[in-house]
Amino acid sequence: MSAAGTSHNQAAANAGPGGGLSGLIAKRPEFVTLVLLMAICIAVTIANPAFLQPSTLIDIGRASVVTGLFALGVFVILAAGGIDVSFTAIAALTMYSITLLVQKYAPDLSIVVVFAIAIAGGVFLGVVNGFLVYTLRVPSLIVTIGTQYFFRGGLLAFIGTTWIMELPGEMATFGRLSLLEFETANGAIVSLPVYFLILPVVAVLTWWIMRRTLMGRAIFSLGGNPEVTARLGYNVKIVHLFVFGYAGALAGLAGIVHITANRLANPFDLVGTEISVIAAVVLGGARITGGTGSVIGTMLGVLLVVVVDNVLVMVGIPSTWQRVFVGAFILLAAAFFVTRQRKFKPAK
Amino acid sequence: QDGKAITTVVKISGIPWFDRMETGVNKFAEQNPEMDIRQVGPATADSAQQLQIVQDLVATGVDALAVVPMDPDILEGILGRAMDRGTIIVTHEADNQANTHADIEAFDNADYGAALNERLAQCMGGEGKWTTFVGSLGSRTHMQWVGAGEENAKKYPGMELVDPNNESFDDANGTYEKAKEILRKHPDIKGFQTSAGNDVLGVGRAIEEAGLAGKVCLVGTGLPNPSAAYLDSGAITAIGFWDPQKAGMAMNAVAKFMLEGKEITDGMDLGVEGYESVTVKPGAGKGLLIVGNGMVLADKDTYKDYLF
Amino acid sequence: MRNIHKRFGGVHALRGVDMSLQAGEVYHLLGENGCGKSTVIKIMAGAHPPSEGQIILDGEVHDELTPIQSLDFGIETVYQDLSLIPNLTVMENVALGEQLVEGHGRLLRTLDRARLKETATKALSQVGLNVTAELLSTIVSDLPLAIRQLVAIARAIACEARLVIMDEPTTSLTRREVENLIDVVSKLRSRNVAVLFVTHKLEECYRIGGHAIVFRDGQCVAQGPINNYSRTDLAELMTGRKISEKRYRTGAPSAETLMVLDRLEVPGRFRDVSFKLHKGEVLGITGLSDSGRNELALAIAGIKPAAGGSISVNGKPVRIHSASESIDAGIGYVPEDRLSEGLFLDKSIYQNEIALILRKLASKFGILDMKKGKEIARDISEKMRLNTADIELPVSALSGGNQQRVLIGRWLSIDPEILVLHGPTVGVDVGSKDAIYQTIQKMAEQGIGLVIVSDDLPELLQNCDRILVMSAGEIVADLNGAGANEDEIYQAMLGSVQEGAA
Amino acid sequence: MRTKDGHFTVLVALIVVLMTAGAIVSGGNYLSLFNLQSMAGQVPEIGLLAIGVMLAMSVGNGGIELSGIALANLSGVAAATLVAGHFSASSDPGMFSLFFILVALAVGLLGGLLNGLLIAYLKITAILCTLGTQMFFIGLAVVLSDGRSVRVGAPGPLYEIGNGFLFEIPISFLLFIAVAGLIGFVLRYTPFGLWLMLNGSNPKASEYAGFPQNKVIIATYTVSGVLSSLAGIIIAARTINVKWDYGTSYLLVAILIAVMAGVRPEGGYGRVVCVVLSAIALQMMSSMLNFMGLSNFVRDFAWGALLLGFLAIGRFRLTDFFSPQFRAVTASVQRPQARK
Ligand SMILES: Nc1ncnc2c1ncn2[C@@H]1O[C@H](COP(=O)(O)OP(=O)(O)OP(=O)(O)O)[C@@H](O)[C@H]1O
Ligand SMILES: Nc1ncnc2c1ncn2[C@@H]1O[C@H](COP(=O)(O)OP(=O)(O)OP(=O)(O)O)[C@@H](O)[C@H]1O
Ligand SMILES: [Mg+2]
Ligand SMILES: [Mg+2]
Repeated sequence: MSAAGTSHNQAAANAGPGGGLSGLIAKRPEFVTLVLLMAICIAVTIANPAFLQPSTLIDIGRASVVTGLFALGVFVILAAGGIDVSFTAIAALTMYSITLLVQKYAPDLSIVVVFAIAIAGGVFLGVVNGFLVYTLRVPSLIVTIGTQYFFRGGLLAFIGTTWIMELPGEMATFGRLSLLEFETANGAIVSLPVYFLILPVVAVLTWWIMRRTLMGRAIFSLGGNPEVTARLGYNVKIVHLFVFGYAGALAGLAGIVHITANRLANPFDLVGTEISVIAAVVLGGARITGGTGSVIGTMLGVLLVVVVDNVLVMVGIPSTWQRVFVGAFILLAAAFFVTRQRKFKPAK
Repeated sequence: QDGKAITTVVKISGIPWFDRMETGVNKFAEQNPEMDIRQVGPATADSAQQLQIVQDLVATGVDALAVVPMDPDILEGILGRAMDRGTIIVTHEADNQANTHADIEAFDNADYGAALNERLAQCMGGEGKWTTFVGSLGSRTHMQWVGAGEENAKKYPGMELVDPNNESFDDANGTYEKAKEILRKHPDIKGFQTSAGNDVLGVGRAIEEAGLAGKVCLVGTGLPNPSAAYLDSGAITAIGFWDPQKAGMAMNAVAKFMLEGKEITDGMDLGVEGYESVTVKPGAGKGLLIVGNGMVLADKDTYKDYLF
Repeated sequence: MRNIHKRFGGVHALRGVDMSLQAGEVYHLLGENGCGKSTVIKIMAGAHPPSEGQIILDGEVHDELTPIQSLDFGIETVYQDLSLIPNLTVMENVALGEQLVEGHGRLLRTLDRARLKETATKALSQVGLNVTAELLSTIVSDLPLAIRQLVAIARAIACEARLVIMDEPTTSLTRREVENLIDVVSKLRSRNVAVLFVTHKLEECYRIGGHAIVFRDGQCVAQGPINNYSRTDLAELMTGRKISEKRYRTGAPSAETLMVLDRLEVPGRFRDVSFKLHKGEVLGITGLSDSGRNELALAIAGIKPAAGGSISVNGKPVRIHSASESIDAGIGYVPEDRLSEGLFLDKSIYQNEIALILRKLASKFGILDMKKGKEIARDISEKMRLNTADIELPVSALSGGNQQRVLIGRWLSIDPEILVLHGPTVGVDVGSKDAIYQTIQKMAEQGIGLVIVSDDLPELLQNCDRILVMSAGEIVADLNGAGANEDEIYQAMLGSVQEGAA
Repeated sequence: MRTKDGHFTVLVALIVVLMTAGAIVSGGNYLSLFNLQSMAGQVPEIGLLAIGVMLAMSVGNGGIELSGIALANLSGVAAATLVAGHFSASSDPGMFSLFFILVALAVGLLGGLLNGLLIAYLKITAILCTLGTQMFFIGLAVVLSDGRSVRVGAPGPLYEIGNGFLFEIPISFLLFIAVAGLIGFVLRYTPFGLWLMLNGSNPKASEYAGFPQNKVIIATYTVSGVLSSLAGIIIAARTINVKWDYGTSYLLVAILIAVMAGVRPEGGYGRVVCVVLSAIALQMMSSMLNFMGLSNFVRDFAWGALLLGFLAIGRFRLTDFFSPQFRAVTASVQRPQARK
């Protein structure tokens, strides 16, 4: 087993028991993710040195944006003890209806305003989620399965199914604005698009909210023990609305990034990728039961998933075998993760 | 045939290809106002859902079904039972379908694959690395096309096929990522032959963004409208297709003939463009295989003749 | 508080409570389990709205309070379950509330981290903890229970409180920590802060002094300086009947040895623990909370198996590496925390009672003999004198005392030779205690060997033949239950701590 | 437990309403024998998967089963490719069918076992584990079949399972009911069943009570795997072919069915009867929408609305209506937090 297998062994070797290190891993599970990530990169480089070129880095960065935005939203919800599978539907619904509206009524709308509307739309749908989760008091997984069907079914049944090939005005050009550009030996141009910047900005914002505001503490607190959180005077309803609203906002944002990058608005897109986003967050060290996780870990988890997705051809795995490898990778990574975590956590 | 009902079941509803087919179905309905003609399809590309729809339709007692199967094999059982019940079954893109009265193909699949490849070879100057994309490994026609393409490429010893049969799942974004990866792995790649309708869009975007439009050749199945921008920029060399509108009409026309008890004969005119003189052969089962002449290859200069 | 009523569905928990609290005074809220003490507290803290009645704060009349209003006014609460956030740090648990209240509950504001640290440090040192950077950044779930309780108290006094409410704050504190707490209380008092205690430990109330408020059945039945009431008076007021403070243990153990522990060890927790348990003996084990007594109990129960040493039952060595091996060896274990470790709350009494004997109830085809199971469950319910005969009722519908009886009753189903009871009456009122003690004695008479792990010294003295005192992971004293007294035990518990430290 | 009979009643009522509405909408065609048979023939595969989901949810520990349909397809594909090499479906239908079924069940058993082992011993969260095995199973099926659909053919006995009738009832449906009954029986009348539910209700208490927790979890996922392979066999028999990507939409639908059946997602409660009824109701609704010629997108929309509606009903009125006393008690009882 090439990619997954080696990474496992190597990571195990790197993270071998050692006084200071074990403490670090117990406290910062994202360290494991980092080790895994590096191990994979090393293994792939050995298998195919062509991996080591600046364009790889840029492509991976570019491919991480949408997943990364989703993942940050999921991370916030996971931290609060919930889970969300409707964010892709929110993204699809907002991006498509906004494109329709812009195309029809304001084709020259500035991209900044488009983003603002998308975020507002995402917040609205997210708040619907949050409201339902709070008032129905059922696990958010179930509620969001329901809203996923609801939002996506509504989109396709009542709003439209046709692709929009010609994005209006700035939406069309924004995706092509590049931050830096260079030419490779064979004359191909590699460019880092401007929309890439959105991810680090949002990541820092999320980090700030989670670590530096009272809301952030309330979110973790809710994930740790909801009843107590309510009793201590935190407005649990607001926290619910906030986390789902925030995830919705990021989903709306991701939706627009997705279409401007893709240069077409396809209402069928995105839905179906939610589980791998959740996997990325969990591989980044957040427990699915809530109350833990970090922004750094989430970003590393996203990179891990994106890298694995992007090196299969590089390593030369035939397409028939690719799913076996991804599946085995998830299992090995998860197993590795759990055993590491357990080993370094002193028995309580 | 007063009030007879023909329902067309497509692979998935809402996508441009089958929306275009629906225009054909609607046109046919206009031409035959006395009949109950409509088109339905599953919400996701899932053969189980299509199976369920067909099953329910058979139960409603529809007179004829025109089906574009996701997976012909999966539908064999229910189509067989429908035929037992006296329902007329016409299929499309399923030349291996046993339980059908007639399968209609726009063209011969091998010819089509070879034609795409020939166009690619011509662009590549018969030389260099090339690769192929299919919607999924299970898609029979796609595999036939790339198979015929490979066969055709043997004529050019300078052409080297690398990492073949990449699965695109008809998802432009995923195809884009994959194409980027291939461009990175094989910086000297010269050609792409693609199969699913969205593949040209994903690969075309990757080529264009890399500034390789016109330097790397891309020939594949695609629709004129969505591909227009890339054809203009040179990122797509040429697209091949058949008009689903015509295919939809042809299916309904055959179904109507059969409901009327008319026989379909070799060289017959179905009254639909591209199907004026169809070849009729025995099919995979007891039914007929009807092959039209609907292949279209279009490039930068010609695509404007087929805007849909 | 004026004429407060509270109804939960069909339960009328409070039936017209009137009480008033003055600044700078200490109050003890006393009463049986389920008489409404916690409910009153929750109403004051704004966790529940009252169904009827008014709350008057500084002359201002409220129909109900929100948590923020209550905190704003300066009412701070240490809840029975501590109400700490398990995944946040000690510092955050202690000091976040201050900033929350300051913003009147507004969450969208940045943290003042310097203040956070300052406040936490101050409050934690007040409750007698040695404040280090490490303690401040420790996640609460990694702390032992006793320290968590102190942290919870620190949280309550971190803000400028005017009324501090403590709902059974000493259940897991040892004597030394209790002394400290009493200190804290007098400091609070000197700052003109009112303190409201809820506790079942009368002896502490007397030591602290102040006023007693006695509840029975959701009503306030007495109010006045605590020293005006004797223990028997209070018990009578609470239960409405007479309870004597007799020694329950009357029988004597048989000479037959039942279980032998030989040099049992869990590294870092306890070592070299050896003792014998006779048939029909009631053996008490006590010690400070970090003395290793809890781990010893868990090791015997197979939940955190011992790493060294051996256990033998009836002369035969047994291997105990899991709870089921312990059960197979005839050892039962009633855990300390009945809700989270013992009961299947949403399941019926029947299913709870037969949980241990499912394998035995199965025929050779693997099918359960439901009739027999129900018989057994009914039998147990009767023996344990549950207040309902309906064994299909979910356990969550039972009162606390009855739940505890279900849990203890479960062990009757396997006819255990040895029963380890971990804190059998934690948070149980005088009335229920009485019932549980009688059950313990009855079991001893039947020849069962009982081990009671507890820090309730009167409980041990009333029930045990022998009392082992643990300290720093070792048994430091083996006292005769009939002859020993509390002071002697404390000496043993603390004396060797100093030795160990030296 | 009698206490939750509310769900049962609601589901039965829903089915009756659907029957009536269907009859009205279709002018009787909906209640024709052919359609009833056709609907009954469609329920088993998804119903079996939903029971698998129910078991995984009920055992607790964040249990969920996402690999069900992947495993179903894998068992079909594996059986078809392996058995076809040894027996011919047309000339030796009996042996072919027998070995097909055996191989498929074995694959399901192994796949379920793999899930169980990973979850019980390696302590991988169920959602992550079954996601990984889902990909892995799909991958294996693709490798085995080269991504193509594999023809099983119509060997007599197997064909009968998928398409035959007994007393005018599809055999697959009877099989489904029998299996559901068996599972229901096991859950109620065997130690395993009680262990499973009690473990879901409070895992910590289960540990303290000495339950063979790991074995119960492994057995649960194994049973769930076997149910998947049964679904795979029925799919193969009904469609005469197997393919790795059949029924991708079943993943969420199975969860939808379980939730509509009142299975508690945190574990500890679920009734097989309700899952069966819920699967039937969903099938009827979906067929009715097809009868009405509504787009399938409307159906997805309706399902979302339905699920949310069910949750709202459960929360606000109906269960109160059916057993007011129980609600009053439970609404306020907090489930114990497993102490970390
Ligand atoms: N959330 C609730 N829902 C329904 N009934 C409740 C609820 N909380 C408490 N009760 C009931 O109200 C009564 C008073 O309970 P409370 O918790 O105040 O008792 P307590 O005096 O604090 O007992 P303990 O000494 O056991 O802590 C009891 O009958 C209890 O069962
Ligand atoms: N959380 C709760 N929610 C609803 N009802 C409850 C709850 N807890 C208890 N009850 C109901 O309130 C009744 C009285 O409970 P309470 O705790 O007051 O009993 P008790 O008289 O203190 O008995 P015990 O001495 O056994 O604790 C119970 O029998 C039960 O029906
Ligand atoms: Mg209380
Ligand atoms: Mg009580």
